[in-house]
Amino acid sequence: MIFDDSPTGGYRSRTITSPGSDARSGEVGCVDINRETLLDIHRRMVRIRVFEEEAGKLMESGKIPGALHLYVGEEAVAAGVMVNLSDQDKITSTHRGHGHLVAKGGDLKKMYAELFGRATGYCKGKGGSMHISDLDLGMLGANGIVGAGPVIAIGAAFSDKYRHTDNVTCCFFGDGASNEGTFHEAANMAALYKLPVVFVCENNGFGEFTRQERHQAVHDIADRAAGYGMPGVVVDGMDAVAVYEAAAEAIARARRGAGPTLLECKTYRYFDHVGVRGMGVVYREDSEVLEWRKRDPIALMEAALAEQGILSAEQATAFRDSTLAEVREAITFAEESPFPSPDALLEDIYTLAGSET
Amino acid sequence: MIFDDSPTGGYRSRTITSPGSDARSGEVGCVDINRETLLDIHRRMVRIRVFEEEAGKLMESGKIPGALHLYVGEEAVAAGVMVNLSDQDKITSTHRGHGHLVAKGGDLKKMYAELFGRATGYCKGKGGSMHISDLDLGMLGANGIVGAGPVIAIGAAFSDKYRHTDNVTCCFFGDGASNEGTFHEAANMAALYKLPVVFVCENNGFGEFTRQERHQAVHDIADRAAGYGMPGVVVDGMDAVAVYEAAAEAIARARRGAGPTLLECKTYRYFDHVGVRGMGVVYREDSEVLEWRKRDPIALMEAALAEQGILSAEQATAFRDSTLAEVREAITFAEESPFPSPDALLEDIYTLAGSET
Amino acid sequence: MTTSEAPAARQLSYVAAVGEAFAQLMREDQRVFIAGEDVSLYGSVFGVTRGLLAEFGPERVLDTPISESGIMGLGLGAAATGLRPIIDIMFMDFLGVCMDEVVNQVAKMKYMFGGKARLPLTIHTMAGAGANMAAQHSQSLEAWFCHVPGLKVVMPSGPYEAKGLMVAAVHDDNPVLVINTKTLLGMRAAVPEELYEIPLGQAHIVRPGTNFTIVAIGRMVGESLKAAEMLAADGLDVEVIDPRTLQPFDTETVVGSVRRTHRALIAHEAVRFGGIGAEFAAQIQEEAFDYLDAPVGRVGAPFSPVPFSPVLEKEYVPNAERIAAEVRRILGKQV
Amino acid sequence: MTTSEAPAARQLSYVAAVGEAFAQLMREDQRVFIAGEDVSLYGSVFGVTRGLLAEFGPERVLDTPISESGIMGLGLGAAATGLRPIIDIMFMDFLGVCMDEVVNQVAKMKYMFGGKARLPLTIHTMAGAGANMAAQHSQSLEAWFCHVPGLKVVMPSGPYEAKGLMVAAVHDDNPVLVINTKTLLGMRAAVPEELYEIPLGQAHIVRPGTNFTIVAIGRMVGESLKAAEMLAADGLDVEVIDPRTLQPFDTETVVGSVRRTHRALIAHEAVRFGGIGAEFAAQIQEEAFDYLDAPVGRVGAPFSPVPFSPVLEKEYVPNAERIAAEVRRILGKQV
Ligand SMILES: Cc1ncc(C[n+]2csc(CCOP(=O)(O)OP(=O)(O)O)c2C)c(N)n1
Ligand SMILES: Cc1ncc(C[n+]2csc(CCOP(=O)(O)OP(=O)(O)O)c2C)c(N)n1
Ligand SMILES: [Mg+2]
Ligand SMILES: [Mg+2]
Repeated sequence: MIFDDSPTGGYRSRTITSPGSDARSGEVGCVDINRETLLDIHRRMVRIRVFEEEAGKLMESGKIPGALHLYVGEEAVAAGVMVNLSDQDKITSTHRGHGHLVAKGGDLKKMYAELFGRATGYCKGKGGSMHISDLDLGMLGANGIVGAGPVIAIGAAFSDKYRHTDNVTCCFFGDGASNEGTFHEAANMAALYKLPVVFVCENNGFGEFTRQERHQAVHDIADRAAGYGMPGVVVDGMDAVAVYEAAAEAIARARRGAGPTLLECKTYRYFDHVGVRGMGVVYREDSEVLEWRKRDPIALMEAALAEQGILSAEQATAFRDSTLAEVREAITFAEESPFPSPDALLEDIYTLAGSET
Repeated sequence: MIFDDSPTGGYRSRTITSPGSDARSGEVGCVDINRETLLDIHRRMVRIRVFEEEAGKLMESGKIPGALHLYVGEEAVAAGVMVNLSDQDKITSTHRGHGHLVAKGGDLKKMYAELFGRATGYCKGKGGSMHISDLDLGMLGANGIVGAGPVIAIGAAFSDKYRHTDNVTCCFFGDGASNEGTFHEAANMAALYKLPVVFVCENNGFGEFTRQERHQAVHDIADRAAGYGMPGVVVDGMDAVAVYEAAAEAIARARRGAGPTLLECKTYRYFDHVGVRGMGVVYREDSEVLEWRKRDPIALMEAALAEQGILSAEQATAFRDSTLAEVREAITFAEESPFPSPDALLEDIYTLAGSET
Repeated sequence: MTTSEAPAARQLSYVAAVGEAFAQLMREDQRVFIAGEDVSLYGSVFGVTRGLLAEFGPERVLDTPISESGIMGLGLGAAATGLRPIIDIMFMDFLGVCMDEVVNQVAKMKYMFGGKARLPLTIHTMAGAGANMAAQHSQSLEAWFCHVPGLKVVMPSGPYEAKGLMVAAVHDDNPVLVINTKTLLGMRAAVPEELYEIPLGQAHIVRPGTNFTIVAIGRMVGESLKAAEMLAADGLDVEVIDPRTLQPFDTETVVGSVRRTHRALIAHEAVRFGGIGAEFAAQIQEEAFDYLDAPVGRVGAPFSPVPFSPVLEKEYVPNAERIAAEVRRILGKQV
Repeated sequence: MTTSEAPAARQLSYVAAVGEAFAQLMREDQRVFIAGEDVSLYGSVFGVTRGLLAEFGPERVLDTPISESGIMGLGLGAAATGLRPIIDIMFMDFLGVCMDEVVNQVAKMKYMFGGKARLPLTIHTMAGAGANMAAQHSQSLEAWFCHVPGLKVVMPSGPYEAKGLMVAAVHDDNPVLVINTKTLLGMRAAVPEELYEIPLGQAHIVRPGTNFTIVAIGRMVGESLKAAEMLAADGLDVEVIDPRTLQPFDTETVVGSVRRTHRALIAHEAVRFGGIGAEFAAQIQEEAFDYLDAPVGRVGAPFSPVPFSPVLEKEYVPNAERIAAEVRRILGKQV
């Protein structure tokens, strides 16, 4: 039962150490957080939330073609992890990838243009929501294949290790994806080669419409870490600061060449698997959704920031409004952008000798 | 380092219980072993040893086409597990499958005929060593694809659960195979559905020519069990009685509907990955081979049987001789058997409507 | 087979026809079960298994983890030990994730075992572009599987075929890959209420004609019928053949037709290069060379991944206009 | 390309030619590394990477776990971030285990990203029957990959091609699948010592002729040359073309030849039904219909998994005799 030790009580970041791993325990007091970092995390969460809510409306109204998998409710994970990364650090994403790219610093105009299938989009309209990417930011693409990310992530990490940089790769994947063989192969290889990878499991309790307890017999996916020889950490995925602290430790570990970590973030998807509808669905009770919404990651963060006098309610509202304006601007840019010309169909399949891309 | 806690000291069967598993601890005093069972285990081991040594010679002398992966040194695993099974119980095997079929009661004549590619072989000469099988004995085939077995095993186990029998399926796979995604998917599904499966990992320390420590960062593959919610057990794979006891417990658990177990047997391959050459190879020291041979599973068993007055040295030698005679007879049968007729090439691809097979 | 098999009066959607086949097959035989991602509680993302859980329970309508290799292996192990599994792989694109199980295990087990295994395994999946789902959710990969001895492959073109071919597939004692088309799911047609089989390996002449033969599969059958109408305006009498089963392929019916019409074209949604149309065209020119007045044409997708943008996808997916244009080109070209 | 490219004097085995290409490519470019099962300490089960560990060390010659999806993903991630990986998949049959990575990830990433990614990834594998290795270690599956936009596919026919095509593949900024043939590894031929490229996409006329065109790939090139000799005895002057690259296919050279000879046959080891020969044949009759005096023939393996027994495998694998017989059949048949 999902409420057994549901995040409503809040998790204490817990480390499952594994034989031979040098992971320190979950106490992360060592990591100090300045107000700028806290505000940065908050800003990234709000940008994701507003981006997704507007995108959802556009999809439901038929303006955006295809299907959107929205990240609303899970913002603390992307924001808490990404604030630790530079543009040289890489991430692999999933079918639910908007939040990852927004948090990595993605250009909202290019993102919306891509969702609308326009020539000005990140992928010139060829990829859409499920393949949105920005290699310049180290974002190796949303992916339509569940479980595709982990094996690509170890390649990116291998690449940085090969070139002796201290860059890391963060691999985002879901609880459902944790049952794909690719996760197993990537986890084993990352631990074997001590690659600078952090496997960030976004455990939102469901793989599509199947509850976690109906797709795996374990409650904590982090328990799988020991079987590869890496530390596993469970953290409250609705608490952005907790995610930030746990991610900071795992990323530091990867940077110093100590190898990968499996970081499981317990979170929740407010909306339906696809689109915005979240209540009145066959596979979960509305009460469960309301329960989780009580610990909304943005509300929690804003309460804490207000309490600490870092951000007032007015300032928070003001930032949300300015973000909404920015998003609306991006939407306008996208809607006014041209569609690709039909002959673009046969371009970009192969790199031509001597070409820039 | 393989010798850190090498079986030369001998393992005590150790259970790694996992959250929620109802596995009892490794003490297996509960299982009582009568002399007939001990003799049965011994007989199966000797039959495998003699079968494989003769097969190896025939391959090296070019009489048997293709490549043979020989089981010599690992007999305690197949014998210790298989003595617990009936013909209704199923097994999935590997590229190193002769030992499994011999221990399951395979017909030596049909086996040799198959190795020779004759029409009288188990597969009419179409499969050869890597696909040898006997569905009537529940032996679902040797397999040329590493990691193919686990996912087939859960299907066989599902089938028995679906029909409410108390049959079990034992899935044999190697340390190298434990890194294939298929093992992960099968283990998760078996634990989720509480399927009557025992995953028997034959950890012989190498995947082809790569030492375990160079293909995975964990020492005990049984440590992976907890990540699926099943018990993991490590046992001395050179001690047939220890294997028998641990397997008996895991199989009993599966039969009573309590779900799968991961049983890791630490063993060793005397010969090369393919063929009979075992010493003077690039990937291991001869001294290591000699170390392991000191605890030869058959020698250990015969010493114990002699000590307990169950089987004298003379009786042991007599049985070995009679087995050799039986094997020679099988070889003669195979060599005198006809090759398939060329038109058999296009038979047996599809089941024809109304046909028996 | 000819148009003589008059379909019954009741109209049913493609998706309902597949669902009805599943339900009737499960009522008929206890050994039949279905397993796949979200096929149980949710009734599958395409709705093809809706209602099955309520009638047959979770043992026979099995939700699985997202583990395609595991799912396919479960189907194989169950089939090899006496059950008759229907394994649902949500999108055809995902068959790449369990390709080894399908090609090296399912397809070869019987042969490798000298004929001993009996594998009544049905693999159901959904192909096709045109739904703005981009490169990894839109492919038509039937050519891969037709190249693999041990598999049978069917591709229904409408509700009537969807039910009849599914029944034949599940009744067959061999592994059969049933490729449905996501953009056809809403299509309605007359579908008999009772359980009926469309025999595997028999092509169907959907529209008899005398001047030209179009061999079309899946959604291209409907597009080819539209093209035939357009061409009828030019006074051309086009025959349209739906092979229904791609492996084994009914060469006889197709070649017989071309020997009458002297011209042929193959139409499929898949990428043209290396598509199944190449095999059909090669066979036609081998068997009917002396009857051909023009080269055998092929209409398929251009050599590119499936693009997301509606503008590009429209350019990508073959349709009636393109088929008609190719027929005209072939006729113009002919000597 | 013509026979004018006179090969150098030094004789080298196929396996040594591949190894020399690897070594010279790794000396030339620090970004090139090789990863696969037992490629390092053991030098690969086929010996193609022998000696590389000693010269380049374990960072650049990487032994991997038995995790093909992981290995292929590692190659993709490394290629997308600036390295030039050579990924060794021991047997072509095992590509089924990492099919999603090859087809849905490697082949499509650049396109899905709007052209941004540059993926200099070389996939090396070993195909072919004739070594008594049965159904799961003997397949020739090139047709699958030629059907996938985003991939290039080469299939060397001898030591000279093996080195030159490997160099071109690793120098190429796109994913290239290099399919070597296990039964050719002992073959010796003249191979230049220096690093040289055989341009991708250019067919090679191995034996010029006037009466008949045989398009053969991989091991069938040698068999076709033997067949040509046999047929020369009948006074037939056969041209043998080795496409070398299957994707992109050099239609121009092949069609040009058929327009001169008026008759053609395709020979490959893979199963005939749905093999790449179907695409070649379809293109030839499309482009040279008016020049053809006979249907385009195809020689390939029969529709069965690869059997183990030498007797059956001999019956399975195409050879010079079968190619010559098919040529005679086509000539007999012609009007
Ligand atoms: C290989 C593969 N199998 C199935 C799917 C269909 N699918 C898309 S998303 C999804 C659920 C993924 O669950 P999870 O990994 O928990 O991510 P979440 O959607 O919860 O964020 C499924 C089954 C797919 N895209 N790819
Ligand atoms: C999918 C796949 N990858 C690689 C191989 C080549 N191969 C055959 S046996 C083997 C080693 C298997 O090691 P392990 O699982 O430990 O079994 P062991 O040989 O030690 O009994 C390998 C890599 C294969 N047959 N299939
Ligand atoms: Mg989830
Ligand atoms: Mg091993």
